[in-house]
Amino acid sequence: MSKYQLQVKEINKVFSSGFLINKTQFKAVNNVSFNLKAGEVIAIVGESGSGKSTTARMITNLIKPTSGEILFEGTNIKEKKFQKELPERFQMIFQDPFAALNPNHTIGYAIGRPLKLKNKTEGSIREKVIELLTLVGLTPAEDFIEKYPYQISGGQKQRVVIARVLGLEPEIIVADEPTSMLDVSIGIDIMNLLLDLKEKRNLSYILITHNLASARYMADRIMVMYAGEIVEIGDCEDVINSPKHPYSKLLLQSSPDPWQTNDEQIDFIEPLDTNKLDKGCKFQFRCPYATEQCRNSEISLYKLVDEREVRCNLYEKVEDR
Amino acid sequence: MSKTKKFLTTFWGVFPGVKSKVGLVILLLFILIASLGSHIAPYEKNYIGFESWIAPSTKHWLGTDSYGQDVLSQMIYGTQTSLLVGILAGLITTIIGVLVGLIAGFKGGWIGEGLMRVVDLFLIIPTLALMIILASFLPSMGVTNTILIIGLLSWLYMARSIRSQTMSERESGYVEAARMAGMKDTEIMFREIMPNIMPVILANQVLVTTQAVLAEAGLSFLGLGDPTAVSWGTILSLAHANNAVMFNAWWWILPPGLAIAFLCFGFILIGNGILDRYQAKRGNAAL
Amino acid sequence: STSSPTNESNSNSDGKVQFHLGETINPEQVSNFNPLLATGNWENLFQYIYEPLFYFNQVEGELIPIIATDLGTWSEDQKSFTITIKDGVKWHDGTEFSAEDILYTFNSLKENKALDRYQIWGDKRLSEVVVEGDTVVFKLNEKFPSLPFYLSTVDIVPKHIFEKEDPATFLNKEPIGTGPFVFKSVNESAIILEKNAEHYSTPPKIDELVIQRFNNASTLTLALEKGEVHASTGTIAMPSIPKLLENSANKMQVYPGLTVFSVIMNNEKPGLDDVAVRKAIQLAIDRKTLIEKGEMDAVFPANPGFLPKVFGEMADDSLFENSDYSYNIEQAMKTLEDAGYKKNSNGIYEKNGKELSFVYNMASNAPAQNKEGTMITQWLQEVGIKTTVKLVTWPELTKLAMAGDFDLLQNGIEFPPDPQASLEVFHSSMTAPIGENTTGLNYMRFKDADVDKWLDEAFAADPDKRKELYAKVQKRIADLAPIAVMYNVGGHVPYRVDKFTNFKEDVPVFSALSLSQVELK
Amino acid sequence: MNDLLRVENLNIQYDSPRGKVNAVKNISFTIKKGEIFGLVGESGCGKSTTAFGISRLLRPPAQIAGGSIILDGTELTNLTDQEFDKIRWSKISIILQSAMNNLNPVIKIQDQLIDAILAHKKMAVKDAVNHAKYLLNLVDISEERLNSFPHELSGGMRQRIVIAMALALKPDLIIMDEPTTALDVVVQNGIIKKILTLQKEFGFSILFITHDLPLMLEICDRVGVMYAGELVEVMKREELLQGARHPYTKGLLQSFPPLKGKKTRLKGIPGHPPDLINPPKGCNFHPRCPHMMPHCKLHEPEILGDEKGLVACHLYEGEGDTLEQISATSEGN
Amino acid sequence: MAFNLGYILKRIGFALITFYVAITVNFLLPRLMGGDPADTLASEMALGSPEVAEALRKQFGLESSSLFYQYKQYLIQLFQGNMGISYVNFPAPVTEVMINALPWTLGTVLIATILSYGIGWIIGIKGAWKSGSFFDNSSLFVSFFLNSVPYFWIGIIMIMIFSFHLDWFPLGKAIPADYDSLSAGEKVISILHHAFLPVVTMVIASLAGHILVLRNNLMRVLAEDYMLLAKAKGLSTNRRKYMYGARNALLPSFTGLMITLGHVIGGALTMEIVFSYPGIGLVTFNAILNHDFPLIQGSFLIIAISVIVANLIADLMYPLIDPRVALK
Ligand SMILES: Nc1ncnc2c1ncn2[C@@H]1O[C@H](COP(=O)(O)OP(=O)(O)OP(=O)(O)O)[C@@H](O)[C@H]1O
Ligand SMILES: Nc1ncnc2c1ncn2[C@@H]1O[C@H](COP(=O)(O)OP(=O)(O)OP(=O)(O)O)[C@@H](O)[C@H]1O
Ligand SMILES: [Mg+2]
Ligand SMILES: [Mg+2]
Repeated sequence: MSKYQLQVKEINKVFSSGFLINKTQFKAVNNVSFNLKAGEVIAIVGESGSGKSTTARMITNLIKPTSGEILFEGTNIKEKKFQKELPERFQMIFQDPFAALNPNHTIGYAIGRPLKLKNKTEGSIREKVIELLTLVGLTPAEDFIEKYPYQISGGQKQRVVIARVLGLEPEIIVADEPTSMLDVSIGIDIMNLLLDLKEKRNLSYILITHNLASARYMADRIMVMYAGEIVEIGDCEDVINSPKHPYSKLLLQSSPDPWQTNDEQIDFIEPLDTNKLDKGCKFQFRCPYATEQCRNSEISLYKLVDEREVRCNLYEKVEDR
Repeated sequence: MSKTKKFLTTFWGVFPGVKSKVGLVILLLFILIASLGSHIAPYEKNYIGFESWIAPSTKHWLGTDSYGQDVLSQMIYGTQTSLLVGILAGLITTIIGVLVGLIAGFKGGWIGEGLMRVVDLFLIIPTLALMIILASFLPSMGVTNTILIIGLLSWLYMARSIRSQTMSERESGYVEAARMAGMKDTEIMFREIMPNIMPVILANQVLVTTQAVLAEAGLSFLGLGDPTAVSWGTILSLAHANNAVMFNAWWWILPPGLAIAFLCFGFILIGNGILDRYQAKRGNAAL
Repeated sequence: STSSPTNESNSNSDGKVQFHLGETINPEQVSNFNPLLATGNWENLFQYIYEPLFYFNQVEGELIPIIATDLGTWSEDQKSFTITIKDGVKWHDGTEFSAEDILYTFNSLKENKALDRYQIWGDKRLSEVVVEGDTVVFKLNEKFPSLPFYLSTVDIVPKHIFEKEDPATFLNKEPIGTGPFVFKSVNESAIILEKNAEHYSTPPKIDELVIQRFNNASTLTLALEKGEVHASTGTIAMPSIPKLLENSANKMQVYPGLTVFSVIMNNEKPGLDDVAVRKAIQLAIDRKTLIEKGEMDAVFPANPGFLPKVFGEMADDSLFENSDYSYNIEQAMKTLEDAGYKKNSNGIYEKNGKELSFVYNMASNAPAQNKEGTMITQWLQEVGIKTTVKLVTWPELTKLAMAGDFDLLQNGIEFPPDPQASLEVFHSSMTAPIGENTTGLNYMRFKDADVDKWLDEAFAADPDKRKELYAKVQKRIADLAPIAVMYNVGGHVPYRVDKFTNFKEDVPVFSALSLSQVELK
Repeated sequence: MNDLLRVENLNIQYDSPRGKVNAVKNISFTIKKGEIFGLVGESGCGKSTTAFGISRLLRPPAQIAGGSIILDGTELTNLTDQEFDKIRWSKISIILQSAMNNLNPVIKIQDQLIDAILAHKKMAVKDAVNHAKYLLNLVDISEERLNSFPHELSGGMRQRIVIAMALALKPDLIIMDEPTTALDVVVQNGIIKKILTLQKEFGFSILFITHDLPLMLEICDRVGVMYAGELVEVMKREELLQGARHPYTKGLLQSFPPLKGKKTRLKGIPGHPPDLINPPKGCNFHPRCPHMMPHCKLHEPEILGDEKGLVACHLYEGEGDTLEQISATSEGN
Repeated sequence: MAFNLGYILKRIGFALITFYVAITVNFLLPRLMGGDPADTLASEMALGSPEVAEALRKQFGLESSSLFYQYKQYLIQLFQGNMGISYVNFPAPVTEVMINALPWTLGTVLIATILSYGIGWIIGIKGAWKSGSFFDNSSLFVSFFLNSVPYFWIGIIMIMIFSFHLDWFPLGKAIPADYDSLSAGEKVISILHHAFLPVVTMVIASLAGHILVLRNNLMRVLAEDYMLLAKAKGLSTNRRKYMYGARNALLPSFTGLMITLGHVIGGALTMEIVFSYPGIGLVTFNAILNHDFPLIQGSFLIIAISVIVANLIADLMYPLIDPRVALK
């Protein structure tokens, strides 16, 4: 057995749109590989459209990768027999708790229905629902069972979503910006809840966020994506304290930080109209360090130290060392 | 007892706002007339024994027509046919529209896109023209024919509207959550998505019913309906063919037109009321 | 009303006297001015421009010579028929008319079977047409006394124009005829004809004949009521007749015609193959009420023996008012009971466990027909015969009739202006088994050896003999009731006498013979 | 007196089917010339309503229920619509929430820019176009973009154009209602930098509304914190960085994980904001307040001010002056 | 704006496919229904003579052959503008009948559509701008009602009032009987005089749809932030209403326009019967009565083509109204 709970190997996703006449293809995710240990939290950060959600969806099998494989404890999740138990391995928490609950079903149904699909008997379902609601701090749980989503607040909805997800007893939870739609004070509640649950149940999280600070708050490791590629991956504190990839630097320097001024200020070039690139580094046009080499050759991930990789020519020599 | 009461309250609640309640009252009135039919009609169906062209009087509230039939009685029997055609054709349309719309919207991809292209194609061709050509080629089957033709040809617009709603619902978290929970596609479509777009479906159904009532009138007027089955359309068609204008027989011309108008008006009010609330809740356009 | 330039106009801007005649022809139909191809209503209109040898006057049931000087002469052996053409007949383009034109016309029918709708040519019919100067000789294969009637169905066309074209497809956009009116123009609303001042016998008194085209009878009736047209060729909305006649300016000419509306029974269908059942149906039809309610008394009751009054004394008068063949519910029920039928719990007669239940076909989109059908089915119900009404379009109705795919079928039967042809409807050679199209109009699938024999005998017989044989046939038909007749539709021609006068009322008022006489008051 | 905008006891209500919503209750604050004033608070606390109230953009169910708004000495609430139209854009301009919806999708950038100019100044179209070019230059966008339609530009560019538009008539006050929420942090950062540069150059005042407290603390001179329709605390940026006084503001600060420093568990603010139709008795915040005292349930705290700023909390009662006193002193300045 | 060839080609392609589908439907429908209507007609016209029937059948081009062969023939003939021969008006070609009828229908439908669109636009904008006002509510109410009324009924009422009783307009038809003897000016006046009631009927009947669509769209647009910003900019009411608001509302209603065009043509069919207006509707009606299948098919095709062409024109005009479309 592998030492990793989850291994993502070179997954790609190409979206094709249009119909016959104006067919276009778009590479949303490009050769993404990473591993996740049991009980670990990895944060994916990156600019909008960089493929974070797409990666998350491929991992949770909502969409199929164009190529590459995803192994759970060594088994490819594509395998038939694995498909059935998938809900019990991976679950996802979505950005928008307002949409994540069907307004037509009660909270009890929302949590209970997946349990039923998991073959629980009717009697135990209610108990289980109450247990779950209590677990996520919605007390008294009985009050909530009969409520409809519109009768509870956004934060409570997100808790219900988490309760539903937990009911399936997954081992890995992918959370796609779980707090971005919520008020900050409620968002931090949810993050705390997630952290607590992780301790209690030894869950692993893949957390997607825009916000470096939240990533740091939650995650052990951080993975920075740019234009469908991983540009930097490593220990959370390390990456935030000393980002290596120019994009990571830009990200850090753009994050509001009123208490501590960033020392290094680099002038990055504003994003241009989305150019289709077929060669070289995806960040080349915005990078102040870009060289001829960056424009022409493919850049691979270079390992800096253990578990710290970066996709930038500046660090090529480091690997040589 | 309380159960029926509860049902009634929920039923009443399905029709939000003054508009749709007024519409509901109109509709119920017509349904009442249709279901009482022979009990309230003063004379027998198709009875032709009276003087022709009698103006409204206490004996004949709506006068008689050129054949010496009591117009009021004919109107009451006509209500049955018109309602039947409208409601059944509307139902067929709705079932097809919802199925196609849901599947196209939910499955997306090739199936959805393909289905919708076909719908787009046929949407351009005027429905009435298609109905005419079908009705004239089909062997006569009476009212069934009319219902089938209208029902089978009117679902295009509805399918599109349902599809676009489904597509936006499909993107909703709850659908993905349902998938993640291991629900089957059919369950997601019918248990998760459908209840959410129910107002759109209802509103659409109400509107297609209106269209069906009008289409029946149009087809009957064109002579493609079933003249033995008394309907508002056939009454109008007869009034026109028999020169009611020349006889100043407004009592023969106005009632069927007004009945059609009021029934449809009622339906439109209901549909609009439902949509209003739906839009107020979602802030998007459903139709 | 002064708003429309045409309203109430009896003269146009140039002071020409215009007579407005209403007709229901579809706007698209004016694309064809070839009389040989004429179909439907359009037929009526050719008589103003074109002329036949004889005109069949439906009012009197007689032939009137038009191009022919008289009613022609038969040879000894009755196998050749000679007519002479009048002097001074001229085509509208000035070309001299000649017997060659007649020859050409009839030969066109011979060469184009599709044009010979009444089958003038054939084994038992015409074999050759020979022209000598002003005379035309029609030579027959066998005796065929009805020939003059058949000749009246053919308008003579100009050889010098038609011979350049295929007469079977020629649209003849600018018709040239010999008639009292000359084609002037046509548009979506009207066909305008001018008077042919040089007409050899009946130069019209009015300057222009404006044939206004109406899409439907009801608009035409409205126009009549408003005085926008001065007469109609016939089609008007029946229910409007009483209203129309309230105005003393309006008059109505009614005459029997060549169409018999009936409930056609399929004599081969189980149940209907029993004469008792057919008789019961015949007795269940109240022709008087039907005519009063459905047709506003503007038609004639039909002869239970089928031959319409048009044919004068040939039609057996005694049958018309005979109570044996008239509405009598009790009698109808008795007939059935005598034949062993019993009423079942639903009040329907049955025998051997079989209910008398029939499909009743009628045309959709025919308000009056539908009303009448409703009446008839109600009467049948009263008697104890169940019917299921099925509505089909007119053409489909004909199709069902021809194929025998019906039980009861309400429709008109129209035949050539010849008593022989009219009765031959019942000849067994005119029918075919169910499933095959009939060769003639015997949709009833009626077969009676006597009737066949009498008709064959009458084919070549002299008038007196014919009358006798026809009486036999009619009686047999009335007795065996292969068909339940309703009424004869000929003409119900409304016309206004407030502006124009001198209508000729012993012919159809709208006919060329009448309209060429009409003059402004 | 260097107060540009003075809002006093502003009340705004919405009529809703369930009853009146007091979306803004007795709010008073001032914005000095050249100052960036921030309004922060949870969703639904009335920030946008305040902004719309000041710029008179409230739509029917909403109405000003009292209070005064004084811009540069002019009382705005008394002006007729025509008079106010003159002030629009020339004195107060506004930037709304997301870049996507600020620009009309079917009108060229150029026309949308010169529209604002021509509506207020008699000027040849050519001059207006020139001015538009100048404005685009200010926000680092090339002039060719004048002929573009909004959909042809990226979100960041659009937002810059909106900023350029807001500057068109050199207003004294620009209201920015969450101008960067829908944007990526990197783009947001660029926009904020631009705003700051332009503000330095032209010296206009900004009423900046956002959820994002750290962002606000980076750019605003003074920050007002709203809770459930009320202004609960106003503080200078430097003071706030040292720590807030009002328990709600403290809670807010506790809700943002820091980028640097020790990782500790943050507490956030438990519970959720009250229903504005039936607000709790006493202090609005008391159900969520960790320092709740018995009389907080009964009495509404008054907003009091001292050298650090204003705060409305029973904990600080007696420490500061009432508003009247403050305005009296500031008048004296 | 960028002239987008791809977009244009796509739209034309779509129109062509639609056209192809329409003609194929037209070919298949009667054949799928079974039976040979021409057969009946031939037999009927032949008055029972099989020889005559055979001769007629030949003329109708009904010699039996494979479906595919028929389809090929059908397509070839169609390309030559040959839609077959009308049975009833035998031997007049369907094309000729159609060409005579089309201008009347197109003329009235187009005028009516433009008028009702324009009027609907004005009322819709006015209603949406002052939504909830008396004007808005009453226009909504009337619209709902008008939407519920069959065209032909309005037509009958019109005739009853304005032609029969008041005698202001003719009872029907498109031109007076003595049209050919009129001067050019009189001709125009008489055409307008005859078309007035039909057009007004169509306008009344189709008005409601436009009002509702425009009002809804505009309401949606009015809720957009850019409308608020336009107000904040101090723009004049008219500029906001028309330049900023109505223009945005136009596009979706433009789509609606095309859909209603289909409805209007459908309505025109019944309306023409009431007014005896010699357009496609009347031809179709008569064709139905007489089971003149080639003619029914021809009119279906003509209607379909008209709507397809109108749609194409609208599609091609889209980018002028909404620049976003061209890029999609
Ligand atoms: N179903 C789809 N079809 C086509 N393109 C898609 C689809 N889903 C995503 N994309 C495209 O793929 C790219 C990556 O999308 P993704 O949602 O993964 O980005 P993201 O990093 O999650 O962005 P955000 O931070 O805005 O959520 C985007 O450019 C998006 O437009
Ligand atoms: N049309 C309306 N009818 C009734 N209440 C309304 C209406 N619009 C807004 N409100 C209420 O007014 C309050 C203030 O809304 P406002 O938009 O000012 O909040 P906000 O602080 O800007 O919130 P956000 O951060 O979400 O933009 C909210 O509680 C909201 O529920
Ligand atoms: Mg995402
Ligand atoms: Mg806001």
